[in-house]
Amino acid sequence: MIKILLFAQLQEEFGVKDIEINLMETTVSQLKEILKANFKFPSLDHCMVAINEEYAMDFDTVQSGDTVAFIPPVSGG
Amino acid sequence: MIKILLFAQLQEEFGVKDIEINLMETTVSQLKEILKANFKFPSLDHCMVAINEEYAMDFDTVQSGDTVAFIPPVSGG
Amino acid sequence: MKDRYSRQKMFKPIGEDGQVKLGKKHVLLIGCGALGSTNAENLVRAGIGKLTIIDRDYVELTNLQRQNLYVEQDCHEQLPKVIAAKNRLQAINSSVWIDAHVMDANYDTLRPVIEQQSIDLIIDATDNFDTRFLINDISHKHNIPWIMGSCVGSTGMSFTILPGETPCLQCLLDAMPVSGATCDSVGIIAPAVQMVTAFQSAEALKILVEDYEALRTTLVTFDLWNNYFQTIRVERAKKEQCPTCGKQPIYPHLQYENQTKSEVLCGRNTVQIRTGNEIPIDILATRLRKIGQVKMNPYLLSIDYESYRTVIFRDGRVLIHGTNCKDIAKKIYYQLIG
Amino acid sequence: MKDRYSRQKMFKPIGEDGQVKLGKKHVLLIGCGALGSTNAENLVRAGIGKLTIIDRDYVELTNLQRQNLYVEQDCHEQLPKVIAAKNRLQAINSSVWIDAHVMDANYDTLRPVIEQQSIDLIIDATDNFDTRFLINDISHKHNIPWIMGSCVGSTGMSFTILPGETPCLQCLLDAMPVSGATCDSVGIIAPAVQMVTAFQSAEALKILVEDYEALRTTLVTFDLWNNYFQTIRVERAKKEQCPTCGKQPIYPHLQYENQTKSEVLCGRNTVQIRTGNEIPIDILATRLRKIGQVKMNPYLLSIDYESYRTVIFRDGRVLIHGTNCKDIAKKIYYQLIG
Repeated sequence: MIKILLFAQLQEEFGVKDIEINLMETTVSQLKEILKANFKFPSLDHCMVAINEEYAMDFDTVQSGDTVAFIPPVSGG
Repeated sequence: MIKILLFAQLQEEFGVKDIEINLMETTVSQLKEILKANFKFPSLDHCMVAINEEYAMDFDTVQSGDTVAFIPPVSGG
Repeated sequence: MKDRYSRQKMFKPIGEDGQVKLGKKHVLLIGCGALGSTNAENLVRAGIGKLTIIDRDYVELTNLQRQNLYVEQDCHEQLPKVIAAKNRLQAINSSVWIDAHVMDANYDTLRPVIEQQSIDLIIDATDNFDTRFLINDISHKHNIPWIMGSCVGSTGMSFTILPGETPCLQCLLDAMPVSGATCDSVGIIAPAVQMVTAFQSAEALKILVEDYEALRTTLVTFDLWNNYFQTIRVERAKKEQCPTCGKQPIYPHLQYENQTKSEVLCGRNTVQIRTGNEIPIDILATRLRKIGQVKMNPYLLSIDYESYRTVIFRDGRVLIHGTNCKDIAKKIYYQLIG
Repeated sequence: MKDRYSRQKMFKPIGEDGQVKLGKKHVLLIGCGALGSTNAENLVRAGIGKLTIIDRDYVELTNLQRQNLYVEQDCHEQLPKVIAAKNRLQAINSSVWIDAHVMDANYDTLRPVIEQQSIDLIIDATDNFDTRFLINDISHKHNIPWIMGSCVGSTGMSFTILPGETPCLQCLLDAMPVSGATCDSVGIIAPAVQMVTAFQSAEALKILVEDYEALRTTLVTFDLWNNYFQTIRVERAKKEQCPTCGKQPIYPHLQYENQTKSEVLCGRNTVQIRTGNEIPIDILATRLRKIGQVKMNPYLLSIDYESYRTVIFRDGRVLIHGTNCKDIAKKIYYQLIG
């Protein structure tokens, strides 16, 4: 089980604030593809991604038990 | 290894803000006794204690790998 | 779009409906120092219906470093805090009803405020545990949610208490803390205040727009200088035998014999304060040595602080020499003992 | 004890020495909206030496819900934000030197501010990524730390950037975000603002008293309504080839061709803004439909917002019809695109 936390406008785009996916292992970019395929239009490409509170790149591995946060840059101030 | 986080005035009383103790298993009240014996006068008795971010009682068990927070009530406002 | 609350109504969990609800709600804010200032400002800017504020103190120069509603002129005029606060709050939002009381918050003074009108939420912005335990009992007796907040140095904590659902302050702390660190003994930085009020005000908005699902169920505590942050699950702290939120509540802090009492000692320019508890004067001594000359013997501790000599007896009595005013004496008492 | 900073000096990591240091420091604050107001107030109450504030905007009714320095009267007078801010800040602390500039923050306007005096810290309180990337380049070229902050809805983030040590904004975001959610399109609640400023101001105090050890090394992000909090370790994001903080910096956002430019189209009551990048108008459309009438074809999106018609071309050009004023046009542009 991989837990996905959605921040800011992603919550609205997905219609939920977190998602659990039953996968043993994948990569960040595969995870993005899965989410894009299963949910209508998420603007995931420009998000920061953190795995267990550590900055992650597209090629990084995500394993069952990990928490992945998708954090879109917000510009308000 | 048990990690101990000290909040508020405890940092000043202990002179440090966190402590690591090499123990496999103990209880909250034993841990307090150990700290009282090894450090000069800490006012631990009136603290809230949390083990891995869960409220803990004196009889609860602390294991190697746990993070224990000692949180004294602060009254400022 | 030209509406002053437009950015708040665009926030989905509030929306138009939430804004209408906010406009009908009445919040009781106890204390108008650092936490009180920012909480009051947030609620008034957000457009609640009515805000009742209670504080016994006046504005001093040392407040300005962190108490957002006050300016230098308020100090020069020695305005009571709630009066200075009300002036600023009405300039911010003239459509909110502000009810300001210059008075000590105790059960005698709070009772009429609570019983004569409907109150949707109590926010704790006090500087002492006496009053927090009083609020806790009032909250449960009258079934009003309250939001605890406290801070000192670079640390703080907040917890939302819903009567009948969450553990209460008594469950969490067991006994009245003998002495909490105070801003007047170990200092305070403004960001710690704001972090606590950010939590308190967010929780307040959730309660006032009735989005109970979104409420934080954890106790949050942090240290901004040392970069600590903990959210503590506290469900298991709730006690069936709790005298405040348990099955047979007795509301101990509403009972006369447990209240902290003060009396003027005639002809001595002294006020005596009597607490219900012993005071651990040796723990206190370490802290107080930093802010004044401390003398001690096995029975009492005395300290010269501000222009008063304060004598603290182990058995729970405190004498403040140099004043005939109970409010001044209580202020000094809570600054020293917390 | 009667000193106005006494509670801050009692806080050990600041102390007397830290207070003296604070009094000699100069902070440049870019933006004086929500984050800017609270940051400015914190620094002025804390007693820094000099605060330079830059903002192009004036006070409007919709600001009052969260922008702490402003009152209804400032709206009625349509005061520029930095002027209203300076009035309030000087009433709060007459001993701090406030240097207020009513101007757009771009490299042409910032360059003299940076080059003619010594600046110890830059605080980001802007509402758009153009300016954040500009600050990022200036920070590295001139070796000045900066503290990023942004917020929207109930969420926010902050990160402290030290040239030569931490990853920079360019490392973290790779490319300029095409469009960040703005307070004007999805709303904002005041506690989210205060949570960001609590982090920013705490970090500012650490830098100004030179307690670098205490600095937060993580990027912090939160959602107050949904009770999220993450502190993200970002060391590995630092890139050797980064055009801003890498081995051979070219400071791309200081170069003319990459700057967002605006020009008045004579006789058409229109301002044209040209960005360096493509604009993903389909992503934008979803968000903008909530705040105005949107029309679209494969090449462009048009929206009626406030009293302006704005046409956004996929290739990066934007036309704002209904004004000849570049500052108004930029404001609308950043409110829509972020």
